[in-house]
Amino acid sequence: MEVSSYREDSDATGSYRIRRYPGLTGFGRQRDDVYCTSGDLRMTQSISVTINGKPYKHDVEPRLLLVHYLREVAGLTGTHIGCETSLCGACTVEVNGRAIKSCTMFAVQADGANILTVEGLAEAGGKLHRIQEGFWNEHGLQCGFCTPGMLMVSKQILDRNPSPSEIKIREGLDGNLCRCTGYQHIVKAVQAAAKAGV
Amino acid sequence: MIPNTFDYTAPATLKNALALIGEGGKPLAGGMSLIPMMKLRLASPKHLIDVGRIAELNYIREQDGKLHIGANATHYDVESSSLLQGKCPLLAETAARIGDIQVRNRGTLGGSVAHADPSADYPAALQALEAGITLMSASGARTVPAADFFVDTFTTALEPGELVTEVVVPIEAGLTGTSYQKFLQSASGFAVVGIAARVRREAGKITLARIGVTGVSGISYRAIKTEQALEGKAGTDAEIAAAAALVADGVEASADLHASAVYRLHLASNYAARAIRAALSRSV
Amino acid sequence: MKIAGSAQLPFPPERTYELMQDPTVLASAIPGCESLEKIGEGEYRMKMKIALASFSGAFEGQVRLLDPARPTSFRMVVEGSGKVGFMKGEGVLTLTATNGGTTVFYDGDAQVGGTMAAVGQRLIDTTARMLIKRFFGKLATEAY
Amino acid sequence: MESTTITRPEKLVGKRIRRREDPRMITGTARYVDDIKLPEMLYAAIVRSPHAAANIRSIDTSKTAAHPGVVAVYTGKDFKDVGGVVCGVDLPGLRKPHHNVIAIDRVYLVGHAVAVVVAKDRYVAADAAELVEVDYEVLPAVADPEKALAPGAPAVHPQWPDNVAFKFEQKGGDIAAAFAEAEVVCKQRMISQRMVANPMETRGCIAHWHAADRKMTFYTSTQIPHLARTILAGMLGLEENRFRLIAPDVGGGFGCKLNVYAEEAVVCFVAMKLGRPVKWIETRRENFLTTIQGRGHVDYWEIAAKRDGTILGVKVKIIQDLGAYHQLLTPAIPTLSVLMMPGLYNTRNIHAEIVGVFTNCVPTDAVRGAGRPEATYGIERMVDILAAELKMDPAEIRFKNFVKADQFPFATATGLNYDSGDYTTTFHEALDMIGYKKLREEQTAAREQGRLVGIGISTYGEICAMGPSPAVAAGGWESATVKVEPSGKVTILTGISPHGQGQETSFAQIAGDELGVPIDDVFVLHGDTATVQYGIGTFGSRGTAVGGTALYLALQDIKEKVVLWGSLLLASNDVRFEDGMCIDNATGKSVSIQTIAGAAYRAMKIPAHSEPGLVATRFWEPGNFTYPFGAHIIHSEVDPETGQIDIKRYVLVDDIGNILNPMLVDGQLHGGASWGLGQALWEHAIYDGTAQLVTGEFMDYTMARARTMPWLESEHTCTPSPVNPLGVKGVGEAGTIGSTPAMVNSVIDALSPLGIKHVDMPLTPEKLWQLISARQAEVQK
Repeated sequence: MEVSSYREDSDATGSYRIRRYPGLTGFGRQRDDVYCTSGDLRMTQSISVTINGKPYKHDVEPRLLLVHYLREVAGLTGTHIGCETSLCGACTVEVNGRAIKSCTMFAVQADGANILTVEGLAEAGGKLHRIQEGFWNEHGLQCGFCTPGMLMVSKQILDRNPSPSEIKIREGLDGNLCRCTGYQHIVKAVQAAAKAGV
Repeated sequence: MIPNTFDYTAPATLKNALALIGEGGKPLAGGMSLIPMMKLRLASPKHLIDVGRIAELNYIREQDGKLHIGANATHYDVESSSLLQGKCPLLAETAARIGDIQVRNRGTLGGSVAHADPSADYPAALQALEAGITLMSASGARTVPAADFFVDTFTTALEPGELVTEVVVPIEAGLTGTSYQKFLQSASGFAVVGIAARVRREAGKITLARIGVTGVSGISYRAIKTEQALEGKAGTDAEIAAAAALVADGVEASADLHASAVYRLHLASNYAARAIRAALSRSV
Repeated sequence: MKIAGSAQLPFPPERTYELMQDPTVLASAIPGCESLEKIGEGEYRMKMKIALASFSGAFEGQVRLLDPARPTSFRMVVEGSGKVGFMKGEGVLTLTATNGGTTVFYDGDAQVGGTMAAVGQRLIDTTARMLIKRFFGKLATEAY
Repeated sequence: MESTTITRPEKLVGKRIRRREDPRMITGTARYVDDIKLPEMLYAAIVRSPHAAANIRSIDTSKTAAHPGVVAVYTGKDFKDVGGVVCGVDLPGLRKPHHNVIAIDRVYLVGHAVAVVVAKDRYVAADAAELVEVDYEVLPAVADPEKALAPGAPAVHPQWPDNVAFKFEQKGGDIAAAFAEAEVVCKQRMISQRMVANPMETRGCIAHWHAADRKMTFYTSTQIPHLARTILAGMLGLEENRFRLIAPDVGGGFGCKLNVYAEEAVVCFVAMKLGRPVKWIETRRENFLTTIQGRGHVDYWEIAAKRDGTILGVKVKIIQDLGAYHQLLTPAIPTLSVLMMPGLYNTRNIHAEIVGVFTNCVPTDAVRGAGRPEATYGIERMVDILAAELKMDPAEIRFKNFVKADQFPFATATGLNYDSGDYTTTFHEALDMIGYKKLREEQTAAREQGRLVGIGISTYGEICAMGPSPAVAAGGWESATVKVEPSGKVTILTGISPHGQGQETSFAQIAGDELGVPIDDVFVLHGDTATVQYGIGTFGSRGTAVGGTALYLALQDIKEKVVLWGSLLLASNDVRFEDGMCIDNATGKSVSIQTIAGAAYRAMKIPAHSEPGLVATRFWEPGNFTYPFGAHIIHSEVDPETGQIDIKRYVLVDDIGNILNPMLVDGQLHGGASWGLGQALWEHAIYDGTAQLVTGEFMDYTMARARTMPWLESEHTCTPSPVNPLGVKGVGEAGTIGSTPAMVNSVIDALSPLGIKHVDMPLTPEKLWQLISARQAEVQK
């Protein structure tokens, strides 16, 4: 399909807070790479976010899910998608300090937000976060697919409660599914991270 | 799972939001119910009005002897509010039982209330607390008691153009005990039944009983018969059991693969007894 | 999924039966029914749009009224399909005179397939009940 | 020459060494299929049938084709040149329906593909897929395998109205005599309900066609890269040697990625037609509807015994729900149940029948345990039922019937040859851990208070390390290449395809020890058919036991070569290789493997009868399966008011032979236990009467969560396997197999004072509450 047809469509619309399509070209992106391009409505909105301390600015369609923004537009594929019903937690990231499921949030809702993904957990020099160390030392992962979400929610658990009981850890992990570990080593990983934080 | 296209506006003021909602825009709060429906394309609103950026709706405060909770308060805000933990522990306790950390971080009181999911947790507490729900539109505001707000499955007293802006909870004068007891649906964590009890026992007699019920049928409700059976009683185990047995009297219980109607009804009375006992133990 | 229950209508069975066979009445009572077009004896083509909370779905399908035993019972089949999936409800309705009115007992099965089935079983039961309730509620008022 | 001081490095094998695959996974830099983005890539979405059985009257794709951003839309008839989905199993009389990659005129299950839409991105693909209009004539469907066998049932495949795909019978010993001699016979119908593998990463693939070279590069989330390559190349009529298949990081398999699926061929075909890379990622909903499921048994068991508890014979009739088609191994799975049916018991007389039944459901196939959990559940329940009938302690009856330690190797009535074991010792250890005697006393006291307390035992065995080639559909050997590079760094190419099991670590441990190099000098590669010699893959608890053995043997070959080169460099005929050094036994002079590697590639001089380089490849054919075993004991209490189960303690002692890395072993056991408990308590793929899957999302399908898993107290005994030089047995499925019967036996034990003898899984609170309240009502009468 031709790029020009987008323009015609978008020229025909234009309403409150809707910006036109060509905004994406300013970011060195090919038209073909433009994500979330429905055929009939060419409405995009400009968003600016900080991800792992780095600023990002893009024009996106409102329906673009935050998880797809992170993975497809910002190129940060550490955040995973495991379901579509907000029940597996693989897509968990922090938005303004709160762990959320990025598959259940639109990128436009994150405009202006400070986002932390698994890629931003370690320090700039590569020193791992104590939660990453905990998961590594305690074998808190096998296939690794749920791991980014597990790490992010574990961080939230410990940010709010530096020395949680086993039960509190298990309750805290309630929004995240793992099919490999049986959770015991994840619980131990969080315990180890808690210990390392004291 | 990709949503259909829609227009999106995120007004910064309530006034602008109400104007847009008045024009037929669909309010988007935390999105915990709406976005999954949109991803399945079971919901395809044309114009979403994201109320999440309206700072005016983001508060939990005490005013005129009442607790006022702005619609944008997330479940985590409610759960972790020291004001609520101190003066309305039932609401904080209920919020803590919703979903998981991530859902509580994002989902809001206003959004949950407006959605009126038959298995949502808040309605039980709001019924028991005799809370008021403030609805605003471009043309004004009104406060509706919880008992009148929840009309039917996914159906509330909200008129077109109205937005839930606040929940108002009276602060208890006396020593009241409360408890929320929930039987979880094993896969999704929704309430199969959820019972909120608010009771006051003075001089060995129950002087106030308010029981809110969610999950049992298509709509949350107050179990008036249970309340009446409790009031005036001492609150012995036998009296509690007898009162709890009435918690779903005359109610047509829902049934799905997670719980038959018979089991739901049984759980309702069982959990009502648990909630009443726990609440009474806190009424000191 | 089993669907059984009863509803109270303020007309005698004969009149209730008549109403429930009347396509105009059905068209206004079936929640979301946008058109009902006769295609054969007791067979109608139907377009409906159901909107409930944030859910909305358009369906095209059929309503069939079978096994007429005036004025005590008949069988009703409602089926529709659309982008969000399909639904089919089939049941026997039994009419009994009570207190000057009619109690309609219904007993049948409902199936839902496609994306709709993905929202969770808990919603399907409550929604079905609510739609049935709306149907009878509308029937009671519409028929005057 | 270097100094002769040798400090023996610490051995790596047997140590708790943290995983070498983890750094990429904990930093979000691992690459799963959906993380790969190729230039010009297109996205496919598949249009699927909402009906379980229907004739396709017509398909209208005109709106889809006209939708902006759509590149192509194809229906079944476009795939006439693509071969059908492959079933690798042959059983006498097996009926194999042709399985088109996209349905042409009829659909056989909900989710059956009817069209594929290719568009510039996944959003557009989703928009356009909705616009495909299919006119279906809905037909009656059947989901319950026993109903499918009843006369007049809808025929899944019209050409076979009885819905029977195959019948199979196996006999051992003299079953008639055993039952004639029996003083007691117990019978029980038992269901092992369908369960969904649900790896956290769904399936997905990318096909990249290089037309000028007739070369395909195909990324797919699979457990069997080489087999998938062979099969896909065959389906597509491509040359296998120009078909490069890459399994990148794979987010869990559990058997459901031990298969080759229609979508993989479809995506390849579409990419060839369009000349651009095409990606398809399965949604979770699609995964529920179209990825193979496990179990699906209705079993009729009979056990014959003497009054003293001696088991004389066991019979089972298995009704296997196969689903609508055979996937790669579908019909073979219940035959594994038959092999496993004697459990750990000295029972020489068996009789088994299988009826494989077509239903309008997604095919069943190998899911973690694959046939063995069903059999173990059956025999372990039957032993408990027999003990209850005889009023014997369930521990005592097990001790009485165990194959004894001095009977190994033990030829079973089902034709297996158990390699090694000491069931009594392992079981004793488990009983001691939980304090069995005292616990029984506490149970008696609790029962007097009306409490429903249960102790459930499972002493399970399994068939692992799949397996001797004649017994495995695609061959059961495994391969490894060891390359000592010129710098002395060691590259391992293994034919297995780990996806969580940790062989990038455990294989580096083996190589580090054998070659005396630091573990950091070893790098394990897998999952790319262009780099790795042919291999079979990761399934059936075979990775370490078979793939590790191939590696071990290749390492021995390397060591032999190293000695040849060492002799040359040291100018000695009396050289040994030890801890990374070749040492002249006479002078004590030594040369390191690193120096030797450099010399072997520089090749200034070459040892006699040798050649340059330091590379070895071995393909190893196992002589037997391995037979791990163990004892799981669960102490639980049922709340009579709600039917909820409280797991108070879970003790497991597993014997998997030698252990390379205890941390990895525990991880496998814990994960396995979460599956077995899932089967016992939560998981159930429920189909309604029209073959719609009603638990088709995480909203309705319950799996273990952190909150619902008990703490697992795990210990090990060790009887090394004589089958392979590592002495390992395999651990991927042990937890799954051992846990289910322990859980169910525990709950039935708890309910036994009410006269309840069996409850079918999953043991949901409502099911238990209904039973408890019914019995209590009877007692009151």
